[in-house]
Amino acid sequence: MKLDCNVNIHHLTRVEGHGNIRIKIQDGKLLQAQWEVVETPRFFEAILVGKRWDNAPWICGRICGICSIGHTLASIRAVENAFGIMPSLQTQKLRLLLKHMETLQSHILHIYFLAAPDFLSAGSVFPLIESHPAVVLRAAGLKKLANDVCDSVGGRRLHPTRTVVGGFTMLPDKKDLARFRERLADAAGDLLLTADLMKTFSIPDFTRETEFVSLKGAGDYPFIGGELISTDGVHKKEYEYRQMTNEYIVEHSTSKWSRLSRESFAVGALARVNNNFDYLLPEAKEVCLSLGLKPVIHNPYMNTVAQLVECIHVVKESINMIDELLNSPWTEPKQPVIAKGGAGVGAVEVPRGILYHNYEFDEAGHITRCDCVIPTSQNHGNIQYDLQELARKYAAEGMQDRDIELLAEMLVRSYDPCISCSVH
Amino acid sequence: MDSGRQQSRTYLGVPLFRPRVGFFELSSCEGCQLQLLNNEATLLDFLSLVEVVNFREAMKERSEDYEIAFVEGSVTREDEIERLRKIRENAGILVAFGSCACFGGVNQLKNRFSLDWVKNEVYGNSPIKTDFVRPLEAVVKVDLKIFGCPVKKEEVEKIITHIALGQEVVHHKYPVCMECKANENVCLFDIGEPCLGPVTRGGCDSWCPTNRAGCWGCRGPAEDANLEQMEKIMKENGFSPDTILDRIECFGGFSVYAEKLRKDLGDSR
Amino acid sequence: MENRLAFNDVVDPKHHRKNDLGFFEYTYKAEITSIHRLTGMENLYRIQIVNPEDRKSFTFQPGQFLMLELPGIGEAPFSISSSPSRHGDVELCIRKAGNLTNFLARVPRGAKVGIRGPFGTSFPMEKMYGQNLFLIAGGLGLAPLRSAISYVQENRSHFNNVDIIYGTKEPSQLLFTYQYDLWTADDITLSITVDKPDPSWKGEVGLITGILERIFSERDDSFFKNTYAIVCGPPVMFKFVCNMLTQKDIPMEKMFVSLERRMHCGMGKCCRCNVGSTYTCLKGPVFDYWTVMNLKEAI
Amino acid sequence: MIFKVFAKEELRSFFDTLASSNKVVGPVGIGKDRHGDTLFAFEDVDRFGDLRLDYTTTRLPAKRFFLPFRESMASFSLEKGDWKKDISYNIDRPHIFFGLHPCDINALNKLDKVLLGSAYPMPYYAVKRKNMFIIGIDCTPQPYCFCRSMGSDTALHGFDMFLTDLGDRYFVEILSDSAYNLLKNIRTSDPVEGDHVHYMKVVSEKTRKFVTRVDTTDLTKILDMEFQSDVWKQWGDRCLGCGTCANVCPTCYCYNVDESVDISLQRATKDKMLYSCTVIDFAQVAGGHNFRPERHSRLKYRYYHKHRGFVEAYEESLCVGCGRCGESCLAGITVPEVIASVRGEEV
Ligand SMILES: Cc1cc2nc3c(=O)[nH]c(=O)nc-3n(C[C@H](O)[C@H](O)[C@H](O)COP(=O)(O)OP(=O)(O)OC[C@H]3O[C@@H](n4cnc5c(N)ncnc54)[C@H](O)[C@@H]3O)c2cc1C
Ligand code: SF4
Ligand code: SF4
Ligand code: SF4
Repeated sequence: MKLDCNVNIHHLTRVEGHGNIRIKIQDGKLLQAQWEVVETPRFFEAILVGKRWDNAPWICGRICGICSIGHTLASIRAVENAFGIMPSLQTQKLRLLLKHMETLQSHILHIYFLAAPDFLSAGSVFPLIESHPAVVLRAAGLKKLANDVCDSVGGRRLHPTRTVVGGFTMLPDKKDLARFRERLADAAGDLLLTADLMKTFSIPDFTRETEFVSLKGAGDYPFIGGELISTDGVHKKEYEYRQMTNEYIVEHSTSKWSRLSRESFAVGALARVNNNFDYLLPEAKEVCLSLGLKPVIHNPYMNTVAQLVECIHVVKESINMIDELLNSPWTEPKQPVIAKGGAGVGAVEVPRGILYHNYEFDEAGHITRCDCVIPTSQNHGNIQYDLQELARKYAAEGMQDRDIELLAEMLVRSYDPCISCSVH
Repeated sequence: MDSGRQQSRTYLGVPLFRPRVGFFELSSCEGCQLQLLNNEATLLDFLSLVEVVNFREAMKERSEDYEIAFVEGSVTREDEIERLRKIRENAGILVAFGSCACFGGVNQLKNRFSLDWVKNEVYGNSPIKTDFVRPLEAVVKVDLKIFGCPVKKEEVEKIITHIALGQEVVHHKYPVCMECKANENVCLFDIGEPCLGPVTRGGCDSWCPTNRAGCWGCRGPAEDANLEQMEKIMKENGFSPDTILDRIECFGGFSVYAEKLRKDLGDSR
Repeated sequence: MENRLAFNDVVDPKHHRKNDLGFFEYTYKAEITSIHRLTGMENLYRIQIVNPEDRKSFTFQPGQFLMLELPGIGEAPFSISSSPSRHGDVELCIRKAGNLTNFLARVPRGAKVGIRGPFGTSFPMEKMYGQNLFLIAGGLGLAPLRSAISYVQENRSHFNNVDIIYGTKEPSQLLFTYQYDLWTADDITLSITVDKPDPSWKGEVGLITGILERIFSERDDSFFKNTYAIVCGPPVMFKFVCNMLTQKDIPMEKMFVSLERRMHCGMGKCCRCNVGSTYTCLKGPVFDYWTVMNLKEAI
Repeated sequence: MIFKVFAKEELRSFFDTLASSNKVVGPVGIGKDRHGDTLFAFEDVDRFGDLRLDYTTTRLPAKRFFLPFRESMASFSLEKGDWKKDISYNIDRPHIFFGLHPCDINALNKLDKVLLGSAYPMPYYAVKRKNMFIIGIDCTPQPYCFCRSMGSDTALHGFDMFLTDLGDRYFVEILSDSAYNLLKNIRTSDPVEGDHVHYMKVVSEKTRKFVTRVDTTDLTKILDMEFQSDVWKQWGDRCLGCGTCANVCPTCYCYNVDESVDISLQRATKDKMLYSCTVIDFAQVAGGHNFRPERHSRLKYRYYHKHRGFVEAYEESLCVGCGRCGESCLAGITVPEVIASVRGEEV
């Protein structure tokens, strides 16, 4: 029986941002299992103070390079909620379509470029170009499709330009939408192939009882706004998000942590599937079950599987929405905005989990306070406790350092953390 | 630009370089790096021009043996200075990648407050380390800047091709308006929206105005930018002083003028 | 009734040179047959048009320029530096100055380049028959002048007294040093000066105007009645030189200078070469000095 | 010249005849500006109802159809050190321009002088120009128009047919054989004396509506005399060097050429982009020397080229007085004001 273990990873790779993993076991006793976030804070919440409302979506989108669309939409929602603006149905659909395509591109990026190399014994996607060309091409194709739609609807795949408070500056070309519809239909096939590939992955068998937090479905699988729930039975309104997140500061992390009913909770694709399985479209449900994801599942590694399920859901739902958009004439892209004092919260399910933006405004529409709670920061605690459990379990089983190291890395990656975003 | 090992391919008989490149990030959203992974259609061509040896966001292997370092993000904390200096030592060519690296980006908006206030606003009285935000060139020598928040992948590809061919990289000197007109857009001032296109360096193909969103100057000033006149125009078009200031100071490219504007406004925000 | 308008093809781009229109982008493919390093900054390229037919028909006059293109790298104007009697096989003396020229400096012998042209006005050599000639160059100005020098050498009997006056900043920048003996062998006087001598420099030191003063003092006034001058070099230089020549009552119309401006087409379209509003590529690059004096912003 | 008149409703069927087998370009509304006025542009038009023949001035000229802002001049395929140059003039069928104002037709006539008439005609332009079927239409003078001062308020040639609105009928001048033949598709009649009177009344009413004037008397000389004038400096202080004036100008044709190698290294392109003389590096050459480093020297050059150099070469100015540059200039620099100030008049 092996009694010592030492894992020390400085700046974990294939994740967004800077984090370290430290595991130390001596004589079979866990001395340390630490998920350390060393990312530099950028102080977005302070930066925004004094800025006029229209700066918020523009600047806040820059919190994150991967889910800039989600941040922009959460920011817009917070402002609109503060000003009492109700987006038009057309705006809602276009926003959701944009959101879905970000989800698709981000999940595909994670599944293929960040997670898959571990299952295919590669250091990155680059060697896979030669060893698994079809797989890489498929991933690139799916990602490109998602990005192309984002360009067309949001103006830009990264840091969108058309999304503003009140609606859109400009509408996509319907001819483009019709073409995307065809490509999305093809993509559905590629996603089934992805499911086949995923069935060949040996996903570590590891579970730890967890509380899962997400938006609450009401008719649809939820993405933008609504009420908040947890698997432990907590149920809150959007504006009560603080009672859902309970942020606190820990010493070894520049990101804040969160907790709810227990010492930690999880958000993300797995949380959403666990909480809202019933609202998945039938095609997605089917794949979900075929991949062994039958809620509630407490294996964090299954998050990657849940992401694939969501890909299928968003592709299907996008096709439906495009059909609806194509069948009705365009209306005004944007409604007038009248600033006023007050506060607003915007909760949006971004790829890595639920995201909250909250602003307070003075009468002239200048921001006086700002708070953003990022999914990855809500997950940090859970990652930490998972890591402890993992180290303890596998060390006890006498696993080699190198294998523990890989499993630890994979564990963190499975949360698809967005670290710089969590520190912001 | 003279670096990199030669590769077997040639262009018009001239041997090409296939430089070993590394991607690094300081304080940033990592979006500029992501733009590279967003090059789905040309990723393979891209990879045949350079050998990526360090790219934390995408690969596990890392090597300190690289000729070109693309550094994203701005310097906001002590330890980043050291990292940056290390990278500078290793790299033949250091590229400031994106507006955060070139000018400080949105991060530098922090500099309008005291550090104590900023820390307290976000972390209360818990200890946290941070410094005033600086662009790379405030700390090390920068050989090449790639502007934009985010960088434009077409532009990055062009630059990479230039580097492989050993050609010097020259930026457009003209402002965004040139490309905006070439794209036949309706001028935003005509529809009552503010825009910094007349003073901002072109090369983004008027990314924002083409999407009917006014330019915020993320690429910094065009050569010979007439900021005094820009300010007048904004006023004449009925935009409040803070609208002008918000845009001019957003990405840090116009920092000197932004400071003047802020003083003129007597603004203590 | 057929209401579809017929398409008028002005010229099928596949068959260039069919008429004026096809000439516009017509590019001769040419091979770099030799590269000769003249100084650290300048190389002499010998370029031969690949197609023998085209080689025959490509004729030019001293002072004219062509557009040299490296596909994907760029295109730029260069004066033809060789004798007009050798058409289709030209020499260009090119300084490393930017994008195209730096790349060209790395291109090996045998590489294929594109050339368009020749374009522009030339030195009116035949007008100068029976006259004395001042051929004056500063720095890279010797490149276009060399074509005129070759012409004079080949038609030596048509010209009276011929002076070449040439100056550069430093001795290391002197171009075509290996040809000086050949020039003087044809009964041409060659005076060379440098601004900053190095220890090995034995020749004259100072500006070109200094040499001119010396020469002026050696000639009597009647000499200048029958004298033409070609002056190539930077504007400051030809301004001073031409002013000196006017003091000897040489009419401004008998002095020729070559102007340099930015150019993209060589055919009076892109407007980049305009001086005042005169196209350097069409009305120039060779102008008589009177015309230059009348152009706003020429000097 | 042959004249005809036809009832207004006929125009629709004339349009339909043309549009059924040809590509039609015409003025359409593309939205409202901040004052609620319609913004116009030349676009491809499929339906007669989309045409706005009552348009004022389009923000941009129809340049894109004959002098595109960006155009590929040639492409190269590279292989084993050798290369092949492929040239395309980028058009394969005629365009019908439905409703060009006289200023824009005159602009084409002026462009023809440089781009078709000189020693080296430009095929990229020529092939598009020779495949334009132009239906001119009369306009209503706007406050910023000074075409009358530039002699461009009427078009004498450069179109196939020209329409004047006589209320219930159109008066049409027919200049080309193809226009004559196409008009056989609709009912037209020969104008009677009353039509001529009506036509002349419409024309003189239009003429009375011009409010802005530019004094071009001796302008070439005055420009030369005032080359060093301080007024240039004052305008230069305002100019943004943004290039918009040239880009929106129907007669500006200057360009830049850029070659680039594709990332695959197997293809390369030579592209042309319309450039503007007010842009900083317009006259900059290798090594960094700039022949016009200051904004005022570049702005001045723009006036010299249009109102002096071109006059010298072609006895007319390279400005049709459409007023677009002044309307689009954010700094409010307008031709009438600049010229007046150079003439020493109070502005
Ligand atoms: C009539 C004429 C004759 C010339 N003869 C010679 C000669 O014999 N030898 C020589 O070394 N140089 C000559 N030059 C200058 C030469 O054209 C420039 O050095 C060259 O254009 C630099 O190109 P580049 O791409 O290396 O530089 P960059 O600065 O990278 O230029 C980019 C582009 O700008 C344009 N450009 C830049 N500088 C000039 C310039 N000075 N003139 C015209 N276009 C320019 C070109 O289109 C060029 O492709 C001549 C110029 C002219 C106008
Ligand atoms: S929208 Fe902006 S970039 Fe475009 S022309 Fe107007 S001011 Fe210039
Ligand atoms: S338009 Fe302005 S803000 Fe937008 S990408 Fe270009 S430079 Fe940046
Ligand atoms: S005159 Fe006006 S439109 Fe023209 S470059 Fe100057 S500011 Fe721009």
